[in-house]
Amino acid sequence: MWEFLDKAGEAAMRRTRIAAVAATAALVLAGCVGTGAGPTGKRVAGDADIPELTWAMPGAPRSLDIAHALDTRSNLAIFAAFDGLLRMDADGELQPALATSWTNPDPLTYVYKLRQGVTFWDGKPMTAEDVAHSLRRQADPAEAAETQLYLTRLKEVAATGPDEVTVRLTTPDPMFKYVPALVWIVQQKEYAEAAGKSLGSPEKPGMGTGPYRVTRFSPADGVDFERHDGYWDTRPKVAKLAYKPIPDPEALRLAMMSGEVDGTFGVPLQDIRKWERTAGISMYYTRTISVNYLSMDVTTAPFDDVHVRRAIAHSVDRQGLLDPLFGGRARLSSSPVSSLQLETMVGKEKAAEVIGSLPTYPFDLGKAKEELAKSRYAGGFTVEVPYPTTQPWSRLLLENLARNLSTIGVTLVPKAQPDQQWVANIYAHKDLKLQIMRAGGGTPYPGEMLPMMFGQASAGPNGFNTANFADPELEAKLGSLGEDVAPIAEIMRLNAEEVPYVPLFEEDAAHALRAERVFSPDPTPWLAGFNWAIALKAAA
Amino acid sequence: MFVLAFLGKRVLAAAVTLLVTSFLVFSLLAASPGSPEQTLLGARQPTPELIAALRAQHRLDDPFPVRYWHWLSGVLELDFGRSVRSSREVVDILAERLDVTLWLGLYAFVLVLLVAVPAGLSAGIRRDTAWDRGVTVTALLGVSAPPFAVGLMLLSVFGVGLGWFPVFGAGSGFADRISHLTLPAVALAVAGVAIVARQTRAATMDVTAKDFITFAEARGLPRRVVLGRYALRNSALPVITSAGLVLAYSLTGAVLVESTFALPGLGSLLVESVSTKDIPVVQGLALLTAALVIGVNLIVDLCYLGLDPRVRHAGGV
Amino acid sequence: MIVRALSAFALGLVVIAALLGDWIAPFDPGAQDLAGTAMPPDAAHWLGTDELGRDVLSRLIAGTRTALLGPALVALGVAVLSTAIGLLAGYRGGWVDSAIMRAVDLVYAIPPLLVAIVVVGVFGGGYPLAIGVLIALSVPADTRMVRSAVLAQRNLAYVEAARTVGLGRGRILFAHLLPNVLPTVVANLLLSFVGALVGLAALAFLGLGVGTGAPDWGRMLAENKGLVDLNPAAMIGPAVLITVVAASVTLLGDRLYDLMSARGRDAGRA
Amino acid sequence: MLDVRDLTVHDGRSRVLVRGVSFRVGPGETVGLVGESGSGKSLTARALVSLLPQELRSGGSARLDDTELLGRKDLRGVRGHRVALLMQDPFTMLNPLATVGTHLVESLPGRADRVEVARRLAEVGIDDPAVAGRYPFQLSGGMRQRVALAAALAKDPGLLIADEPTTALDVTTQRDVLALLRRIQTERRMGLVLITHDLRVARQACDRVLVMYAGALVESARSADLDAPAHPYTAGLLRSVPSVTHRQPVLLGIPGSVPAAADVVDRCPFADRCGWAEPACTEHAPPLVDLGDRATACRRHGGIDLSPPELAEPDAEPVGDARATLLDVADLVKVYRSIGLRRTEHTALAGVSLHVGEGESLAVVGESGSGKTTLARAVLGLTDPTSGRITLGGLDVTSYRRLRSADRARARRLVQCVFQDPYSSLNPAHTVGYTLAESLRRRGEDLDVESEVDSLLDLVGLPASYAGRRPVALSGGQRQRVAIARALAVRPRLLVCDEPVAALDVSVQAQVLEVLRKANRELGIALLFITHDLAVARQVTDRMVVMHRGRIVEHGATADVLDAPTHPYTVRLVQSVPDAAPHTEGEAHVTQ
Repeated sequence: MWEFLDKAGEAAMRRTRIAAVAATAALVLAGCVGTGAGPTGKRVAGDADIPELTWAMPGAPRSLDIAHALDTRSNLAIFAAFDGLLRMDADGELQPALATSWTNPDPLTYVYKLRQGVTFWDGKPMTAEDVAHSLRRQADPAEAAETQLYLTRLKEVAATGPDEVTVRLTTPDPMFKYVPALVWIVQQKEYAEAAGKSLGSPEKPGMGTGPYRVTRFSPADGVDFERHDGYWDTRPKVAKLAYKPIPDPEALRLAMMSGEVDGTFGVPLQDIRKWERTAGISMYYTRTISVNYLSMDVTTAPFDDVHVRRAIAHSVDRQGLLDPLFGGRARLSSSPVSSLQLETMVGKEKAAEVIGSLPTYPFDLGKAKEELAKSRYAGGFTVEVPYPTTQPWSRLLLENLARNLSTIGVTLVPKAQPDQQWVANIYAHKDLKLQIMRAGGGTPYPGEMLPMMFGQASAGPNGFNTANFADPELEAKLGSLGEDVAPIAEIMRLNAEEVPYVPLFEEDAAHALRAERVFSPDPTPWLAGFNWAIALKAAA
Repeated sequence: MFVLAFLGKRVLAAAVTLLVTSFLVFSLLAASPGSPEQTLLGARQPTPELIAALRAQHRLDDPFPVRYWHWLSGVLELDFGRSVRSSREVVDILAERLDVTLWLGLYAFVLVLLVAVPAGLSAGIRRDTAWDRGVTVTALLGVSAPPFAVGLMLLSVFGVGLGWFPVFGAGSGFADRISHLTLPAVALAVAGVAIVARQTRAATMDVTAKDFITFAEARGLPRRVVLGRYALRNSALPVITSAGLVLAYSLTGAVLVESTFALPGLGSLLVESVSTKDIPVVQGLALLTAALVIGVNLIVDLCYLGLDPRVRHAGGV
Repeated sequence: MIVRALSAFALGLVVIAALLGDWIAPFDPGAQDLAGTAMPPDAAHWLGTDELGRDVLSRLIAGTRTALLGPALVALGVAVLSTAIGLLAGYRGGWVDSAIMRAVDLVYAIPPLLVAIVVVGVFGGGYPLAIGVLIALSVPADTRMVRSAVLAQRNLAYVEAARTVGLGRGRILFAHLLPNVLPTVVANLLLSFVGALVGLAALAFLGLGVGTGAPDWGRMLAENKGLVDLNPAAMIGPAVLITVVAASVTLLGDRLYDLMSARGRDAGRA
Repeated sequence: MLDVRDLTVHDGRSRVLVRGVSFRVGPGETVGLVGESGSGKSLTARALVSLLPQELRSGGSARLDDTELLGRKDLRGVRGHRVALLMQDPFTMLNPLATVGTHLVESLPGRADRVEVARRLAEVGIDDPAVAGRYPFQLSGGMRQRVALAAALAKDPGLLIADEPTTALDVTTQRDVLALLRRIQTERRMGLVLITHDLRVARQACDRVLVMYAGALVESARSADLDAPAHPYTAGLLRSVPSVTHRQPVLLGIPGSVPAAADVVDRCPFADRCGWAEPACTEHAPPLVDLGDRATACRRHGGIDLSPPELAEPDAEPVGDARATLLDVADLVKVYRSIGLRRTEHTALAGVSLHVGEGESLAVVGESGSGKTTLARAVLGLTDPTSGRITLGGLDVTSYRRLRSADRARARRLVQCVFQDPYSSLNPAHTVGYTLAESLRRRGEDLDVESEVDSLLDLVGLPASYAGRRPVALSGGQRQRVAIARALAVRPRLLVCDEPVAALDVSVQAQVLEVLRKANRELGIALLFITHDLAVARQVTDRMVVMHRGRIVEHGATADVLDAPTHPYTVRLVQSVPDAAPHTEGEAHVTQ
C-alpha cells in the first residue's frame, strides 16, 4: 500500500512487509471516473480484430513470475497473459475468474470453487492442485517471494476437491480477500516445478491459462504475446501483442505520435498538456488511491513544534501547483487516507462528510508567518529536503515551497538524490526531518496504510512512520481497524490537527491510446486485478 | 619473432590493466554505502535464509583478498553473479544488452570513418580554403554539442517532424535495425566525427608539410598515389589512435544516446543499474567496458603493427 | 575570422553574465508565476517560462556563474595536478617516470564520464564527488601531454645549459621548463573546461549531476527537457549556451596555444 | 636548355622573397646556386618544379627547352619527367612506410620489374639488390640519398635540381655523393642545378657558380674565376671560409646579418654590410651587369679592388707542455642500453683517454656517431659514463650525481658549455639579461649584476641594449654569442664547445670563432672544442684528437695532424674537405 512511484517506489514496497499491491499502485485506478477522450470525443468499440498491437511502458518486466515481479511494469505484462483466481471490477468489487464462487465460512477460512474445463496454453487441463501450488509456492520462505508480504497470515493452501481449493489463515486479515485477484496467478505446477528458480525468465516464461501466450520475453526489450485460442473467456481482439519498454517519456510520446506504439499506462501528469495536444492520441483518466504528502519528524527540531508544522502546511500553494504539476488532473487531499478508498467503503456522501469536517490549511503566507511566530523557532531555520531524481514533480513542489518559505524566514534547500540513496535514507529512518512522500495502497480498504504511517512498530528502521508520530492511544485505534470506519476517521482528524503529515494531492492516472483503438471497458483504478489486454478494441 | 614479442607485451599489459580494473570493480561492492548484504539484498525480503545464502554465495565471511580471488575466478568463467534487481545471471543480462550497443557503436564508428576521414583529409589538403574553414567550424560545434542534445534534436526533426526514421526501439533484422539505429548512431557519431575529422585534418596538414610528400610530387607521381600511399597512409597512425579513442569512448556516448532514444543497450542498462544500485550488474558492465576499451587499444596496436614497418622491424613507436 | 569574432563576442557576453548575474537579468530568476507556466517566448519573456513560470532567460543568466564554476574547478584542478606530475615525470625520467606513466596508461583509456556515472550513481556523492572524479580521471591524459611537452624541451640545449650552469632542479622546472610548456598547459586547461562543462551537463541530464537549488545550465537542460513541446526554448536555450561556450572556449584554447607558442618560435629559421 | 628569366617569388601579401633571378643551364652543365640562409636559393629551386609552399606565388619565366615551367596548372609529363628535384635531408625525403623498391617502382615509367629496379640501384652505386626490400629507416644517410637520387632520376629527366643534397651527410659521405652526382650527370648529359650554402662545394663541383643574396642574384662566374670576385659579397664569403691548411691570425666574417629580401627591393641588398658602399648604392637596385664570362650586380665593380689581400705568415702557436692538467679523462666507456624487449647495446665511447691543460685548446674531431658529443656530455656531467674516470681541476667528476653538493657546485663553476643549435640554446621565454644574470649569480660572489651583464655582452661583441631582448629577436650568431657569454659568466676554467658554429652561416661563423679564440687566449680559458669541420678546428685549437667509432685514432698538435695525417681514417677525413681554392692554395687567407 505504500508507494513511491517508479523504481524507488517499487524497491521500497518490495522490501517491506507492508501489505500492498505496490506494483499496481502506480496505476491503480479507482472507479472509472472522468474518462477523457481524444479530440474527437469518445469513440465506440468496433468488432474488428487487431492483428498487431504495441504497448509501451517505461520499463520492461523484470520477470513474468509474480513472486519475483511485484512491480507495476511486470504486473501489467503478467496480468495480460495470466489469469488470477478472481478479478476486480470498476467499483473495486471482486468478480469470478478461474474461481466461479468463493465462501468465507469463518474469519480464518476461504473456500474457492474452480471453473471447470479450463486448459493451460499447452492444452493440459487446469487442476485444483495447480491452483493450490500457485499460491503455496509464493508463501514458501525458500522461494523468498516478493508477494510474501500479502501472505504473512497464510497458514495453508490445499486442494480440497477436484474443483475446490481451501485457504486457512493464522489470524483474521481484512485484506486477504483481495489476494486471489492481486497475486494468486495460476501457473501449471508441473511446469513451475521443472522451471524452479528460472520460472518467469526468458527461458521459462511460465505456463498459464490466460488469453495470451508468451512467445518471447526479454528483460531488456519486453515481451511478445500471441493470442491463446483455447481461452475459456471472451476471445481478445488483439492477435499479437507486443510490450515494449521506453524509459524516456518524451521518446514514448514521439513513438505514439508516429503510430509505432498504440498505448501506454501512467503518462506523467506533468506532461499531459503536451499529450492532450498530440494528434491521434486519446487520453483516459482515472482516479487513484495514492496520496502524496509532506512528512515531518515530530521528534526532531524544529518540527517538534506543531506551529512550525502548521506554518509549513500554510506555505504550500497546492491550488496553484495543481495545474503546472499535474495538468489539473489531481485533487487536493486533506488526509493521508485515500478518498477513493473511503468512498468505496462508506459511499460518496459519507466520505465527503468525514473529509469535510477536517480542519484544513489553505495557502496563506500571512497565517504561516503567524504560526511560525507562535512557535519556538520564530526566527526561522534552515532545512535540507531530499527528493528522488525520478520524481520531477517533487522537485517543483519543493522549489515552490522553498520560494514561499523564504518570505517567512525559513530556508528550504531541495536536494536531489539518486533513487536508491533516497530510498535507503528512508529505510534507515535517520535524519528524516522534512520528507516528501507518497503512499498508495493496493486494495480498496481505506485503513490499509494507517498502521504503516502511524504505528509504533513502523517508527524505526524499515518502517514508514516517517513522522515518528506514535502513542499508545493511537496504537489502540490502529488495533481496532476493521470493517468500521470510526477509527479511521479518528486518525484522520488527529492527523489534521497535529499535522505530522501534510496531505498534498491525490493524483489521477492518465492513460494514452491511439485514437483508432478504444478501451472497452474503460480502465479503472483497480487495474491490478484485471486483464487490460482483453479490453483493447478497434474503434468502430 | 619480434612481432610476437610485441604482441605478447601488449597482451600482457592489457591483462595487467584488466586485473587492476577488476580489483577496483570488485571493491565497488565493499566500498558502496551500506553493508554488502544490504546492497546485495536490494529490494528483496531480508529473510535470514536469503541473507545466509547471499553471505555464502559471496563468501562475505572470508577476508577481502579471498573474496576477491573467489569472485575473480568466477569472472574468468564468465560468472559475474546475479542481478540484485532481477535475480538473473549478470552475464545473461549483459549478453542480451550487448547486441544493441555493439550495433550502435559499430554503426556510429562506420559513420565516423566514412565522414570524418574524407572531410578531415580534404580540409587538411585544401587548408585555409572555404571548405577547410567550413569543416573546422562544423567539427568545432560537433565536439562541443552534448550528444543528448543532438539526439533530442535529431529525434524531433527526423523522427517526428519528417517521419523518416522510427523513433524508438532497436528493430530486428538487418534493414530494420539499420533504420532504427540510424538516428541514434548519428547522434553518437557527431562528436566522434568531429574529433576524428580534426585529428585527420591536423595529421594531414602535418604530413603534407613533410619532405617526402614534396619529393614524391617532385618525382611526378600521380596525385592519387601521393594522396593515398603517401598522405593517407602516413596520417593514418594518429587518425587510428583518435578513432580508437572514439570507439572506446562510444560507450560513454551510448549511455547518453541510449537513454535519449530509449534503446535497450548497455548504456541504458548502466544508468538503470547505477540508479538502483544493482552492484553485480554494474561490476559486470564496468569489467566489460574495460575489456572493450582494452580490446580496442589492442586493435589499435595491431593497426600500428600492420601500417608502420618501423614498429614491425625496430620495436617501439 | 567571423567565427572567431562571434565566439569572442559570445564569451564576452557569458563573462558579463557571470560577473553581473542578477543585475542584468530582466526578472528575478526565482520568481514563480504558477498561472503562466511553460509559456513559449513572448515580448516579456524572451525565452519563455519554465514549469514554475520562472523566466528562462533570467535563470540562464543567473545560472552562468554556477554553470562555469564547476568546469572551472575541474579545469584548474586538472591543470595544477597534471602540470606538477607531468613536469616531475618528464624531467626526472627513470623509474619515477616509468611508474607515473604506467599508472597514467592504466587510467588513460577509461572514459572519465563513465566512471563518474558509476561512482556518483553508486556513492550518491553528488556534485563535489562528480568534480573530484572528473579531475582524477582527466589528469592522466593531460599529464601525458605535459610530459611529452617537457620531454620535447628537456633535451634542448637551454635546459642542459641551465644544468651545466648549476641551477637547481626546482629552478629549472619552474623558471625554465614551465614557461615553455605553458602553451600546452593553457590549451589543456581550456579543453578540460570544455570537457567538464559537457560532462557535468551530461551527468545532470542523467539525473546524477545533482547540485543545489541554484539555477545551472546542465540542470536546466535536464529539468526542462519535458518542455520540448510547450516551450522548446527552455531546453534549447541551455543546450545552445553549453554548445556555444564549449565551442568558443575550444577556439580560444586553439588560438591561445598558437599565440603562446609563436611567442618563442623563430619565424625566419631556415 | 633551361632559361630562367626574371624569376620572382612573393608571398600572399606580395612581399618579395626572390626577385629578378635570371640564368641558363646547358645540357651536361652544372650550375651552382650559392647563398646563405635567407638568400632565396631554395625558393628558386622550388619555383622551378612548381613546389612552392601553398601561400607563395612565382612570376617571370623559366623555359625548359620549349616548355614553360612556371605557372603551369598541368604538370603531368613535366615534373619528374623533364625536371626532377633532389632534396636536402635523406632522412625525411623518403616515405617511411614504403620500401626502397616501392619508391623506385612507383617512380619508374611503365611497369618496372625487379631487374630494372636492381639496374637503377646499381647506377647510384648500390650493388646489393636486397636493398630494394628494405625500409628507409634501415639505411644509412648516404644510402638513403643514393636511393632518393635513383628515384628522382627514374623518369630520366633532362634537368636535375639538387637542393643541398649533401648538407646532412658526413664529410666523407658528402664527397662520395657529390662524385656520384657528377658522374651520373656526365653519363646522362643532364643539366644539374646544385644548390648549396657551401662555396667550397660549389666551386669544386660546378662549372659555373651563381651567388645569391637576400633574394637576388649578385654574381655569376665560372668556378675558376671566383678567385677574383666581382662582387663585394662574394669576396666577403671567400674571406670568411676558414682554411684547413693554415691558421689565420684574425678570422674575418662579414659584419651584420642578411636582411629580408622585401626590405631591400629598391637598393643594393648588400650595401649595409659592404665596406665599399656609397650613398648611391642605396638609391636603386643595381642590375646584374653582364661582363662576358661573368656578371655582377655591384655598381662599383670596376672601381674597387676585391682581390684577396696578401697573406700573412701563420703565427706559430705555443704548445705548452708544461701546463698543469685541468681535465683528465681516463679510459672512458659509455654504453647505451635500451630497455625493453629487444635489448640493444650501443657503445658510444669505447675507452677514451685524453687530457686538457690549463688554458689549452683541444679539438675533438670526427663524424657523426664517433662519440664526440657523448664525450662532451660526460665531461659536462649531463650523462654518467659506464666506466672510466674524469678528473677536473683535481676533482673526480666521473659522476656528478654522486658528488657532494658543494663539490658539484664547484665542478659546475669549473666547466661550462656552448651547444650547437643557437635556436634552442637560449630559453625563448626569458630575456638575454635574465639568462645572463641567472648565470652570474651562480658565480657565488657579490657583484653588480647589471654592470656585469653589460660587460659580458661587450665581451662577446654585443651592445648592452641587447640585455632587454628575447632570443626570438636575435640572429643565430648573436644567440650563439649570448650562449658564450652565459658560459663565461661563471668564469669557468674549461669551456666545452659542441659544434658551436656548425649551424651558422659562414659569414657569421667567424665572429663566434673569434670570441672563442679571445676567451681562450685572453682569458686563459681552456677549450674542449668538438667539431666535424677540420678547418674550424685548425683556426681555434692547439692540439687535436680524432675520434672514430668511440675511439681516439689519432692525436697530436693540430697543425701536425692536419698537415701529415697518419691514421687512414684521418687521411680520408682530410681529403674529404672540399677545397676553397683548388687551384691556388692558400690564397683565400687574408689579412686586414
